[in-house]
Amino acid sequence: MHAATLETPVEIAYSEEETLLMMSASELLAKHSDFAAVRRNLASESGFDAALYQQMAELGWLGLAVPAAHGGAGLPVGALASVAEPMGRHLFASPFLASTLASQLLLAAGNSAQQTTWLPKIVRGEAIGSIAITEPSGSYEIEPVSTQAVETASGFCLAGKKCFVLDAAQAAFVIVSARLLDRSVLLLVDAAQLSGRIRREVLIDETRRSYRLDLHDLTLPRSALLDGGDAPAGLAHLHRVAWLLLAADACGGAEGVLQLTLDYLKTRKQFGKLIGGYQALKHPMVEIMSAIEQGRSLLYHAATAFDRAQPEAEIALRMAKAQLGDTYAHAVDRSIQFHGAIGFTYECHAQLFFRRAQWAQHSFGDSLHHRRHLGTLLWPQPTAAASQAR
Amino acid sequence: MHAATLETPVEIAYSEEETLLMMSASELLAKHSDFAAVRRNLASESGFDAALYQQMAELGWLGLAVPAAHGGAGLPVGALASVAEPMGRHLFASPFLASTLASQLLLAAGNSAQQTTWLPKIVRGEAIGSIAITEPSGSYEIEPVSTQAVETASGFCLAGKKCFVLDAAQAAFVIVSARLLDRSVLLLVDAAQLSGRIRREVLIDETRRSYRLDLHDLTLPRSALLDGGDAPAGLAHLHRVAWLLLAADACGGAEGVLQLTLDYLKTRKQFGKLIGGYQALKHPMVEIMSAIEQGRSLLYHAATAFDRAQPEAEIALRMAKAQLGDTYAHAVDRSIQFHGAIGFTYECHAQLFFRRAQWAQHSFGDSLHHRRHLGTLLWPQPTAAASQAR
Amino acid sequence: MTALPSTEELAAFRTEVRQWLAKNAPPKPKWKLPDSFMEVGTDEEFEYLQKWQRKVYEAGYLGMTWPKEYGGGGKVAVYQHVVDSEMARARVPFMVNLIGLFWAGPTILRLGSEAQKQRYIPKLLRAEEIWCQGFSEPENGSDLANAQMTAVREGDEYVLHGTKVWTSLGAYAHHMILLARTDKSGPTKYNGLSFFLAPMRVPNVETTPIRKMTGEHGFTETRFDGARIPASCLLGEEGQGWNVALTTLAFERGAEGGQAGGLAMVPLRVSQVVEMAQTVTRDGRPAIEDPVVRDRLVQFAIEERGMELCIHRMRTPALTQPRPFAVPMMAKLVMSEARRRLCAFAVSLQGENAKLYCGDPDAYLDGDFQRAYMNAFSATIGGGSSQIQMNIIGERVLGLAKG
Amino acid sequence: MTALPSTEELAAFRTEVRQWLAKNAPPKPKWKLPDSFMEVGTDEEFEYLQKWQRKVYEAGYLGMTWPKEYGGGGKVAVYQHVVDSEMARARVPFMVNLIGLFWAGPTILRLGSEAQKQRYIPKLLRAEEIWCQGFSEPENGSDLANAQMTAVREGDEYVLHGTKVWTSLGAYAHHMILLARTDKSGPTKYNGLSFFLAPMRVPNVETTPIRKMTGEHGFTETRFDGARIPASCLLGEEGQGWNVALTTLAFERGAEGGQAGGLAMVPLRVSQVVEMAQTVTRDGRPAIEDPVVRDRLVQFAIEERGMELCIHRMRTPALTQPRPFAVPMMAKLVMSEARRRLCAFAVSLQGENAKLYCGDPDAYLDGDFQRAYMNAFSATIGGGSSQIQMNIIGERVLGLAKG
Repeated sequence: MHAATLETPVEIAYSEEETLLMMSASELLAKHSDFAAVRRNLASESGFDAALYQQMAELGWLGLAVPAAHGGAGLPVGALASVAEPMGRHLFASPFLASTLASQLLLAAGNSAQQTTWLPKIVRGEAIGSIAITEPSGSYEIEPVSTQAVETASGFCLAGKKCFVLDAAQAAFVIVSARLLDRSVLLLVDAAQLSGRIRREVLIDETRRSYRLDLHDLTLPRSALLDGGDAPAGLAHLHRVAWLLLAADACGGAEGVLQLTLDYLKTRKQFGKLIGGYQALKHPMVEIMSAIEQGRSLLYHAATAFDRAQPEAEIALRMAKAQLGDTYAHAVDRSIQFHGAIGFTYECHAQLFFRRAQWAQHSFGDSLHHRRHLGTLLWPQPTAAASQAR
Repeated sequence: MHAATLETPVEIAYSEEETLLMMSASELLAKHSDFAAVRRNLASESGFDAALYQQMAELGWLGLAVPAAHGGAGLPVGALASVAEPMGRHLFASPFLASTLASQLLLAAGNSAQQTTWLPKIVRGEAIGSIAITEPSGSYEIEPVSTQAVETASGFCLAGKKCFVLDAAQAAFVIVSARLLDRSVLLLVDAAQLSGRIRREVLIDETRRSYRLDLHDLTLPRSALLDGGDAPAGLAHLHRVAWLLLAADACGGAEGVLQLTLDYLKTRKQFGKLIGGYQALKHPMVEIMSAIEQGRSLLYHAATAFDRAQPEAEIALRMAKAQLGDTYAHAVDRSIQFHGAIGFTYECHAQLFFRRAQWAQHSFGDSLHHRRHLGTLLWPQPTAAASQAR
Repeated sequence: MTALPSTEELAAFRTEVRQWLAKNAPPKPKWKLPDSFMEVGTDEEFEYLQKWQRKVYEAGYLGMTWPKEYGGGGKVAVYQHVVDSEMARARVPFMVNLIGLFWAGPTILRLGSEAQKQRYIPKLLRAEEIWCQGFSEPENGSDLANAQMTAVREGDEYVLHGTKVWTSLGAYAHHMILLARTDKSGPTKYNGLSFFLAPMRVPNVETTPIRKMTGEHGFTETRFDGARIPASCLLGEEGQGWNVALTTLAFERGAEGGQAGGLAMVPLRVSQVVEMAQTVTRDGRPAIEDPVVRDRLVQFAIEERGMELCIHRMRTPALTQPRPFAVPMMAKLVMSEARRRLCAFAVSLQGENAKLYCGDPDAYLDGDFQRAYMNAFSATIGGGSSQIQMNIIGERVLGLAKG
Repeated sequence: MTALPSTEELAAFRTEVRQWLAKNAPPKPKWKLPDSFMEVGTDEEFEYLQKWQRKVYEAGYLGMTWPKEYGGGGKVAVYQHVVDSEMARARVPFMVNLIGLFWAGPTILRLGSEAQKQRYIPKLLRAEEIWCQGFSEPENGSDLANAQMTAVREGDEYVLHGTKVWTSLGAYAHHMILLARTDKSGPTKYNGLSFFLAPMRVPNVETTPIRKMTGEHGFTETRFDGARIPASCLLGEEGQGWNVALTTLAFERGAEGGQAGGLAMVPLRVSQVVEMAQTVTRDGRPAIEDPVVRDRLVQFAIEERGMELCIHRMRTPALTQPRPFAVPMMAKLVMSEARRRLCAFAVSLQGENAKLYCGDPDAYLDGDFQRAYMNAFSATIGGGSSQIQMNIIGERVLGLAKG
């Protein structure tokens, strides 16, 4: 049965709506997120262009997978890949990732009041949401949650630290995971309460903004609790969405750095020849291209299978994340090398992809982490057959 | 302390005697074990040239690490690498490996009568000895031994099967490992008793001859027991000797196939150019050469460190075996590929190395096996520090 | 061409094929089945496979996209895809006349005369006439345009002199597609070549078997020592052989569709290696329990599925940009290299028993993986080595300069 | 040259060095120490390192093999090896004037005039005068012989025009070794080049800092816009510059001995990564407990020890056959590539925290590995990229044809 999981028929099914979305996102970002724009944002405190973010809201990107009842387009979650891939391709960073993760978590676990309050605002770009689930250990696992919540007369009191909270300084609210007695809970923290508790992190990826949150003695009202769904299930959903978005970012980014490198190899000459003619550069580029093609296929399949039953969807998503994380990391490494000394400069755009690839690989599980889980999903250990054999 | 093991100073110390031995072995084998000679032996039942084996005995190769008291040269075990490497280089197979392992096991665990009876005969090339320790599971580990020995009135009665018993059909005796109650024992079986119990195996390496032994109901006299030393310690010594000899064989073989491939790359033209000029072939050859250079250094260090305290010697030996097993396997794989269609023929000598590399890698532990043990030797798991941290 | 089938029609068709295969798959032979058409070395192997191809063809499952007037099915390609994937799934034997079905046939259909199509295509589909390929020569493995074989026109015949090598099925073939030089005065090696559909069973054609590294026979060297063939065997015009060959190579490299379908080789699936890893032990425990083995198996599985999904993705053109030809061009390279690595890994899982070879009663699956590792090189070397493939892809797909 | 020391003498010397280092190693600075001389970007870094080199020199531990008359120690090489290995062991900072000590100095000693040796060598050893290298130009990264900078003789001076790039220590150097074209009429690009020991602090020399991918500064672009330098700066004869440069490159590539010694960079040891793997957790348990991590760490350790042992093996000529130059020629390639891979792996062990960078208070070791990964490219690209190294080794050591 388990080996059969590997033999489950796989497919890619993209609606015309999704392919059109992908094309229009590609066009828009190619125009508004060229290298000059990306570099301008590196230097800014918020790291993003608010006007462009508003435009995205108007195009409906912030509500793609939010039900129409909350102002969204009601597409399946898989459709998010159609905009996330071009964002990676053009090194585009904005609170899209934070807000999308927050809205998906609200949908999975928030109650109706919380959803009604925040989802329309997120969709319209009026409020940015974020999530705070990673802790100082840097673990990729959902469990255990170290942050403690204690019930008080009026609500909850927290103790713990959270890291890599995207765009926290710009967010209107942050959803925090915590342990309450023996169960995981999710709590919505209003931005006003975070004052003095956040510190911007120094990140290798300069296109991103993330913050460390000190939750010590933070008191929250009872209404902060997300009680519209099961918190662990919500966290699992959140992880799956993040895998999809980061795999898509890595896919676009790997393609972007492939193109950047090819452009260089087609113009730079050494010893009187275009360097792209040398097999030592040409062949690795072919291997990278092949890996990207495979990764893209895995990504589109993961998007297609997102809403399928487990473990099918999880296998598809983890495979895409693992393959694309590795492919992006390898592609940027070779891009630096093949650019030669130019590649070693801050001025060369290869470093932008290099740093961003580190983010994609090390957020929500690197390839080694996902391969381990895939092994468990595909071939539970020890196998029944094996145990019998002994 | 454990990480410090990695920082233990390392060295290579070869006596002039050893380097001279290496050179004279290289010369002799280059002359008598050319490809024509190797191919002649493939077809023969015994697989080796008895006259040449006698010559080796006269040169003292069969007693290099046997004490003078038994007719040997009394060199340290490490000196065996000096002849085993050229044997690998020239695809030379003979009962040298079987007899050397048998004599080392006799020295480690045999009693004085057994040593006095057999060692001088082995050294003079009058008798071939072999060992039977591998079992049908194909495990690389010493423990557990599945073959059972039961004590009887007159001695022992065996039950079990042994595989990959080198040159058993030519051997005068075979030393068998078995479990007697709760301990491992070693028993010397006279060739006469093996009649009807051995089957030649079909091996991927056609230069070797090995046999499967059926020990069911085999009765042995009490004098068969090797009781001159601790059997588990003897088996551990035997493994260490085998690692050294097989690492040396792999080192020589990798060098041999490197040279074979280089010769082809320097003469074969395609598209009007010598194919060795193409980076797609040149660069992998450089990487293989680098790996061989590193492997040789590890081998000579392992030979130097053979008699050192544990875990130093074991680390050195396992590192050499792992690195050279992988290097040889990779070198032959690329040799076939770079020879093109010619490489795919039986006529091309690359296949001889290819098959022999499979033997070297999969005898007495492949690289994955040795890396696992090295990890345990270097960083016992879980580490003390880590356990405290939790 | 008929219209595209509905999802329901396709599903029904898939069920029908699956049932047919369940009923008609040939019994496992007593001897060891070759890994691919390139490994066919004995008469009994050949006859068994020939019979199987004919059965598939007669059931209407081969050449489904080819024109009806030449024995094809006249259907849209998706039907053949369903058949091929079901055959892979059922692990039935490959098609023996592969060179005919995949390369010679499509070339004839594209560039041949009406007479040639009628003469060759129906018999090719039925495996009544077997095809082989004569592109490589002893001195020109990869550099096909450098062919030295000569063809001299004498009346209604051409007289051939020269040697072709690495001819799979050379001992069984009725026809060989080959390149020969009809004019040596051209300015470059590409001029003066002509493409022939040469009969093999005429005087002065001699085939010599070549022993493969596995120890088995599979391909031959073919000497043409003044062999006379009808002028009607010329495909395209005299001197235009290189262009014809490029068409054949495009089919061979998967850059063009139009193949008759069927399996080229028994595919090696990661799940087979997983099965082995669950069966064999390494150091006393099932190999699958070793975390490093698991990590590598997962990586193989990801790459296998990635490539499989690439084929699916090709069906939605919008998802193939900006490199619509990348996947067809890279398929042979990626799959043949993956197979080689997977075979080597599968061997390594067997511990000491990895040293056993086909014929040993205790070898795992009779040494299938050991032999498959060696045979895997036929695909990484033959049909344009992996190194040549990377040049081609780098230049044609990525637009990099020639070396 | 003095006689070879006995084992006891050497052991005593090693103890002496170890004690000296324990006492004199400079205190860890408040700021982040650069990974190598190529990364020196601020005045305080420079001055700290300059002071350290002077201290080592004055203790007699630098240039130990160089002639006494120019400030060297006149000793046999083994003493310097002991010092260097002890410095690596003690993890003290590298020598800042590395280009002087390793490349310019040996070239001057080999090919320079008596006056040049006296003028440059002593100050170089004392780090009183810093050296940089001007081989690369904007359009010629790897193809050094294609230098376009011109040097025109006018009386007792040469007038320089052109730009050199990727100049490490460009902002601090007093002298630059450079190639310039004194004659454009030669039949090949190798003719007409001359090699200069050019002063940097003269009019019309302008250095512009280049920002590295790490975000720090480290090297410069240097424009010579009619700079006039004394004719005595010419090393060797006019027009023979390529031959001189080949000598320098042989030193740079380690194919020749004669360097003054000292550390080129703070070496990254596998045991440091092991230490990290024992400290950081992955998914809740120490990274070292993951079997796949262990497998990879062991492989890194094997390769590290293999390379280290190669250096040992070189001391017994009989053990270096049939390729006595393989190890010195391959050392830079192997070690720089191993460092790059090891750094990338070390970063990956940190889980989510791999995203933190230098300056974040929670980054593991202040992001040392993150920055080291980026800086690792300076060695795989600079001084002849790994790809160029492989060409050189393939051609000169293995005897393969030029591409």
